[in-house]
Amino acid sequence: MMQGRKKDFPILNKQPLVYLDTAASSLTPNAVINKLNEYYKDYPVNVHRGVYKLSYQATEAYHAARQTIADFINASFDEVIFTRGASSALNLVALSYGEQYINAGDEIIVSELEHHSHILPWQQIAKRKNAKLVYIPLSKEGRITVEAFQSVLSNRTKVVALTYVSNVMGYITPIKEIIEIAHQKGAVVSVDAAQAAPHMQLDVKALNCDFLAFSAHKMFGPTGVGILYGKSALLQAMPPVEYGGDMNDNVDLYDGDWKDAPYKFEAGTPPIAEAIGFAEAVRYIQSVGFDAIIKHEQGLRKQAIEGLEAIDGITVYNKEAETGIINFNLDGVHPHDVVSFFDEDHIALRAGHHCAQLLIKWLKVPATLRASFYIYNDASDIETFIDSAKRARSFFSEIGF
Amino acid sequence: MMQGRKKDFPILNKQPLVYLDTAASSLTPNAVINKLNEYYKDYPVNVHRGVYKLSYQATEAYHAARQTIADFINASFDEVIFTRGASSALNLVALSYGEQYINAGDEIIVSELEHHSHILPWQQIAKRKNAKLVYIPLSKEGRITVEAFQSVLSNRTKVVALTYVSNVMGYITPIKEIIEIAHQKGAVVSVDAAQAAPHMQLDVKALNCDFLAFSAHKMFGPTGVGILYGKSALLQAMPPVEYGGDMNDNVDLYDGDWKDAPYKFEAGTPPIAEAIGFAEAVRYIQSVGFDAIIKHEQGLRKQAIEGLEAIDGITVYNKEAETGIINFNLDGVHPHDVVSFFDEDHIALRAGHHCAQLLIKWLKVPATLRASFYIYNDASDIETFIDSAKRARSFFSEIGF
Amino acid sequence: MHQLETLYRQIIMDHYKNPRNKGLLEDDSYIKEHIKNPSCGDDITIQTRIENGRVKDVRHDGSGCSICCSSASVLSTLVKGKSVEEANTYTKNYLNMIMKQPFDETIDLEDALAYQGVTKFPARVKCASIAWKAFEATLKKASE
Amino acid sequence: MHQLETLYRQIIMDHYKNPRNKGLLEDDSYIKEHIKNPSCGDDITIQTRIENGRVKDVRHDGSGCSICCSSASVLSTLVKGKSVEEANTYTKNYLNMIMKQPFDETIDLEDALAYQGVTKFPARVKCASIAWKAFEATLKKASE
Ligand SMILES: Cc1ncc(COP(=O)(O)O)c(C=O)c1O
Ligand SMILES: Cc1ncc(COP(=O)(O)O)c(C=O)c1O
Repeated sequence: MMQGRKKDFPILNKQPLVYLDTAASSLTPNAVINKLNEYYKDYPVNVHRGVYKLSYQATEAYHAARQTIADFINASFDEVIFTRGASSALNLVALSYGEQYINAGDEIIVSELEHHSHILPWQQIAKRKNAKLVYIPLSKEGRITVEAFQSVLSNRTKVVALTYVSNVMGYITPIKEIIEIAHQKGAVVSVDAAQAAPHMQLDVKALNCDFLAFSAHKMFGPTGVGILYGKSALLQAMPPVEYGGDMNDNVDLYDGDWKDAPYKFEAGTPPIAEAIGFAEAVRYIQSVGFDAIIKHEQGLRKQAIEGLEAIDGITVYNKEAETGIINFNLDGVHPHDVVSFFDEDHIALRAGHHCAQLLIKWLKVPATLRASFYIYNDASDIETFIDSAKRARSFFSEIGF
Repeated sequence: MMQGRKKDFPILNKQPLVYLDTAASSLTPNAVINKLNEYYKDYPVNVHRGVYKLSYQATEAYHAARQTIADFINASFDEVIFTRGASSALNLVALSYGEQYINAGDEIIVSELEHHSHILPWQQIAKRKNAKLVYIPLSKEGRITVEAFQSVLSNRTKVVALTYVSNVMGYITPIKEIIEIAHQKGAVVSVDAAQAAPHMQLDVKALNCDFLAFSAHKMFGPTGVGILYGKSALLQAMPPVEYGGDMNDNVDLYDGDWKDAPYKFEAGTPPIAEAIGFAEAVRYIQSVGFDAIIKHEQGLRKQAIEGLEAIDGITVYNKEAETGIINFNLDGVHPHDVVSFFDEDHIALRAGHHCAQLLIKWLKVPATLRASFYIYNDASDIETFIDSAKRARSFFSEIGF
Repeated sequence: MHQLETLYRQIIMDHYKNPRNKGLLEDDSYIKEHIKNPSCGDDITIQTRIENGRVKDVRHDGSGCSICCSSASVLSTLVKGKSVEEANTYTKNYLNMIMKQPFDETIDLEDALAYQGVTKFPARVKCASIAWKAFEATLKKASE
Repeated sequence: MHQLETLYRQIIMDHYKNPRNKGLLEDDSYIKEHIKNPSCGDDITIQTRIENGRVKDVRHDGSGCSICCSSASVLSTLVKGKSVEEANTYTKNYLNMIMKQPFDETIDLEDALAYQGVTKFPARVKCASIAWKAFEATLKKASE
């Protein structure tokens, strides 16, 4: 059913490639590439500042992109800030909200499942403010549970910063329940949706999250852009982080004042082409539909897990995950060695700590292999992958690993 | 001679357009568009993190882009940080260097010629740190002079933040001399080169500047990327601003450590396509050559100034500027009214405060018109522009302005 | 004839050069709203005084292009004396007209009809709308 | 035969499984250099002891793939006992070889020759080079 999708991705029609590294970056479809070209060829000018037609056209396209993305997650226009990417968006929460509202003795709840981009900013705030970073104890499987969250929640909890989907384990955090409980204590919740947005329907109103971030490049979009969603009232009460062109109202010699959100958080020329391309990526996702995406990824995942389990000497760390991410190792072989074997078979997957060292330490391994799926993968990709895994296992055993 | 360049820009071959808003954003040539397409079609994957061939290819291209830009300004590889744009780069200096080294009572020298992106970040630091923002008195013409700079320089001066070329007046600041004098007092100098980099050869070693920033989109490059140059020793001693994926070394539960510059300032997935496209833009500039660019722009400027001077009821504010920027008004007509007239004649220029309200206030006008030139403009563009200015003048006079 | 003549109609120029009800008052019985146009720097403040469900007075001040300033003047003459409900209807009609949305052509927008020409200049629609949006906001505030 | 066999030669596997000179010493007469490979997380520390212009000892430790770890071991056996000048020459030759640059084929790189296969795997060249670069850095520090 999804096989037909391969034709939408130029690179898959150029060379033999089984691409299993979507969790790092997805491939880019023609629709998005064409949209970027449209901007650069038809109205390659700045936004906001010009009152001539071309600039109006660019400004309208940029505005429409924000609206498309707002609609995509059931947010309002004003609640969507364009950033350099998810990392930048998550940092913005810490640098603005955290800097303003965290005080000595406050507690910030995080987890060892967090990507570095959602843990390091809060570590730094905690250090600067003499606040306390509190880890949710993970379940034996490595999951965040509501119970474990409740065990660390306290009256001093001011911020809860958690990932929606782990980029290593592929687990889905029970974030809706956690948000509800956190709110009862008056804490705000920052959700890292970098691995969620590409693969499942997000509804910020239903989740009732305070902040939520994701990147375009993991969901068919261009590099260089992501968004931060923030509840309107919170954003209005937060100070800007960067200052400059387009985010200000009046500027005097010794002070200035700022536009309302989202603009006060977007200093300087924004990522115009990127935002417009991002919206096109969202439309591409919508044209496929999340039901189809989820069903497809579940199928591939099942096939892959069964295939890997049938091979001796392979450990899968997240057999029960709900999303299309498989985290595994060939026993006794460093993943960087293995990844070259796959590479020679034209299979792209990832080896390392996946920017989640805390989890790799929790797993007590030096690094892992990660295969992740998207709609351009099909059953034959998985066959190729499993076949290669088998031969890799024999190869490394034979040469003495 | 430059006429031949129009064919390189898709938009100029699609519709009648005299584009005189380069100082906001330049048009994009085919070479850069094709380079972006190459990334998205041939190796649209993440950098640094993968060890498979495609990722290696992307990583090499991203590295090479940094080297190209470093060479372009005579910097080393490690001294070039990719940012979201000039605004973000200039903010990085204030948020990292300023946050770390500015103390109460210190002085920060700026000017009313600064773009908001180079004045607001230092206003904020000054306010937070109880430091003093000191303005260089502009000359009658509106220029920064060495003498005026010396008159405000003191032993308390810690940072000097100045634009190299004013985005409204087009004046070139005597920055090399200023840097030399500033260094004698131990102050560091941050140079806003957003309007310089597209139009003149920069040599950070010869200038001996401490920081320097510019954006790709004003010099044929894509949106969403710019660079900060910083002297290696300064960058090494500065703290990161954003934290996250790819900028760290080891991460523990309560602390982490960082890679060396430039990486420690590049948290998360960088603007990969944009950096690669930026390097291609630099090569495009180099293929034209700055001698040719300067000669061409001077010629257009002279033609335009002479044309405007021949029309009664037009005031030009920067007749003696050295670069291809003309700042003017139709007497008694609000520039937003005028700009629509030009727009109907397919001439794109800018009306407003050009993100430089302090200068507009200094000029004591509500707003101005700005025409700016680049290599895709030619003598016939200027004729069209002057002819339209004449007819606009009559039109507005006749209807009663 | 230059395209722009369809925009700069005499009525508009008249209100631009001789603005009615211009200048703000220091009077707490007025409801105030300030709007800026981020794309071009237009900056308008509207003051509305409501008494017994009627728009008693409308004042305006600010800076901007002729389209922006004149439309504040036109607005003030049109809605003064109308009931709040009528004023709302007129405002919606005007905004729909300039944004090329369906609008009730039987309602007489008087001088404000002159702004129909702005539909051909999409980059200027905002200029023609911000005074009216600010006025709409004062009515909303009053009803809260 | 899988492509990868040209990379994982027996000599390499032997040094990987039985690393020579492994483990760091708490000894100030050693010069230390620590290098990480940002692309894959390899992490190597080299300790060099120089006496009278000769490389007296080389120690290494760290974590990483077989190519990275084995090359540290190979390096240590090759340069131990050589003069600093020779050690520098060998290192340059090795690095040039794996980076497909011209190199002096008359110099016998011994076990290190096995890494020539890495040229076919550009993504792994860094793995094979970081121990050597760290070693080069220790020599440089020593000469400062
Ligand atoms: C869970 C998670 N959070 C955050 C990020 C950071 O995203 P980016 O690198 O696009 O800033 C990633 C991707 O690397 C991720 O997987
Ligand atoms: C002099 C100057 N500095 C800084 C900037 C900010 O650049 P950007 O908007 O690309 O961040 C600009 C352009 O708007 C500029 O002209």
